Amino acid sequence: MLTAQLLYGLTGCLIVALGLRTVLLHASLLHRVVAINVLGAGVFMILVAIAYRGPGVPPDPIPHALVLTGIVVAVSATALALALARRLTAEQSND
Amino acid sequence: MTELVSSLMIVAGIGFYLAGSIGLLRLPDLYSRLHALTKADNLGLGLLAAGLALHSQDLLMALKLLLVWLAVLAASAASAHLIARHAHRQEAGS
Amino acid sequence: MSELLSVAVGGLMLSLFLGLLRVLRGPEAGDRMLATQLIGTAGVGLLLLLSVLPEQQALIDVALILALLAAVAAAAFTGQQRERRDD
Amino acid sequence: MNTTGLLVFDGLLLISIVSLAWSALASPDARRSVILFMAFGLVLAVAWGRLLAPDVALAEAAIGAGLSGALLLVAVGEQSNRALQDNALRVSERNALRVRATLQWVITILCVALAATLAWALVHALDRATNERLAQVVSENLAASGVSNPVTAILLNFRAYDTLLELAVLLTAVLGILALGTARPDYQRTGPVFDGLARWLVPVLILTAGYLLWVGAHAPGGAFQAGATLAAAAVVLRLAGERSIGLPQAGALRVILAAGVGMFLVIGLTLLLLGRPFLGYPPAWAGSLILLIESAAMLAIAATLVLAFLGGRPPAIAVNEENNRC
Repeated sequence: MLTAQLLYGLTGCLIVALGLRTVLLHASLLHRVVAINVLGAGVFMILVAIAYRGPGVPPDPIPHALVLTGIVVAVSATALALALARRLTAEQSND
Repeated sequence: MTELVSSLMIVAGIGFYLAGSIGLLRLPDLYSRLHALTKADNLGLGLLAAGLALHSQDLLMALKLLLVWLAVLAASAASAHLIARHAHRQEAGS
Repeated sequence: MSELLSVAVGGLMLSLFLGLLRVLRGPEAGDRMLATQLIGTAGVGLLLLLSVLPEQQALIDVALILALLAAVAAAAFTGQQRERRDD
Repeated sequence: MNTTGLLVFDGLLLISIVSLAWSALASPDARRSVILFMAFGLVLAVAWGRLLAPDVALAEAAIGAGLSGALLLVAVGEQSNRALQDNALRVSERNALRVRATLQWVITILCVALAATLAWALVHALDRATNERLAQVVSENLAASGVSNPVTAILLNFRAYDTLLELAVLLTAVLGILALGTARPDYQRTGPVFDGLARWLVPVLILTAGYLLWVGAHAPGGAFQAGATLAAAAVVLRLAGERSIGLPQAGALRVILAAGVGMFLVIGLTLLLLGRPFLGYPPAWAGSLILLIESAAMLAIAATLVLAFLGGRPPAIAVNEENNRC
């Protein structure tokens, strides 16, 4: 086990928990969308930490491919969530 | 000799970066912070890129480093102006 | 050379950290955006320094994208939408 | 760099990351929270570079720090304009959703427990002798994949199914966006400095997108990063107040949105007809087929992200829909 793996991995766990707490507790939709993105970044950090093999050693490419997929799915989910939030605000102010 | 020049450039570059950051932190308002930041940082990055280009001794790398510096130079000049004007309008508006 | 690079990485990290304090402190959105630009430039510098390490030349590309997209974000910060006429 | 120096570097980087995440989540003001999130993305890109993950760093720089930030900033701007008009609505919403203090504590404790469980699982996973079998299989078969960048080989060849379905997820998201409403209003022209910025930034972004698409075969890069960079070019044009931002008209736009999934399916089914497994490229053709799929995927991803930035149907499509509804 490498120190760097552990440091970045544990920070990832912390960020996941912080993000999840805000997703569950915050009232504003925009804050929640930001929080889901932060949560995702924590997951990515855990995966990239697992892939790391030390300085000068090529890392494991499989978690990197997973994270890459994750980043793209996260941005499309964010876009859809923002479109939903926008429609919601429009419906509410029409009432 | 090249090594020495390259090292001096990198150290000087970092010096400018730090000067810019201290300015950003210490100066009293947005406009003066802007003035500290953009000039110092771009010069810092330029010196750093030039030092690294000398260090790498590779023409392609040197060209890429030049491209990165030019991109940062043009982008940060424009975006600093836009941010300042935005802030100015907000003040005038409120 | 390697000690020099370590010192340079340390110096840039310090610069980034000072920028971070301004991002956290604000007070206006413009101040935070400006400090974000500083973090971007320091990040570009750090990536360039890291790209000297063996097998890491691709980090120059990352630095380029970081620089270009930071400008896009600044533009999005300041863009003004036209007033809607129909409402 | 020596070990202690590296440790100090890691420590500072992680402190920056956690404090940015914390303040982005804790800030009461949405715009501030988005700006802090963008700074968070910038520092993350450096961290990915540090962890020798340049592919991820590229995607983070293009998407995490750039496009997501732009999407969120525009949404915040729109919301705060509205909020000025109907502040009362927001207040009532806030009261309705205000959670009781006890519940807050319960959720906080559960989140701490989750973090502890994750940390425990991580430490155990790292502690066991690293199982390198999968990574070995990748490097053994890399020569037959048609590309020499292992991440591209996984995404477009070894696990091409996953990427096909990922593009389907993107397509679903953009269909949702198209169904939900019309595009936001145009932007005002903002003067010579912005125009000057757009004049060089747009072509450079388009060129960079082409470069990333090409370089993805043997170095970090590929369709996702290229698509995001291409979308950024259109976003800059839109912010500069241009009315036409390079999006094709309704019919062609739909074709492009489906191009990623479509190209994947066409190639996969053709291979099936030729008696090969679905998406099992013949090694001699693999490189060209991957480039073909990636080009289509880049256009689809770029169009999806641009529509996401517009926030709904662009005017031409919107008019069609209105006619249908009447």
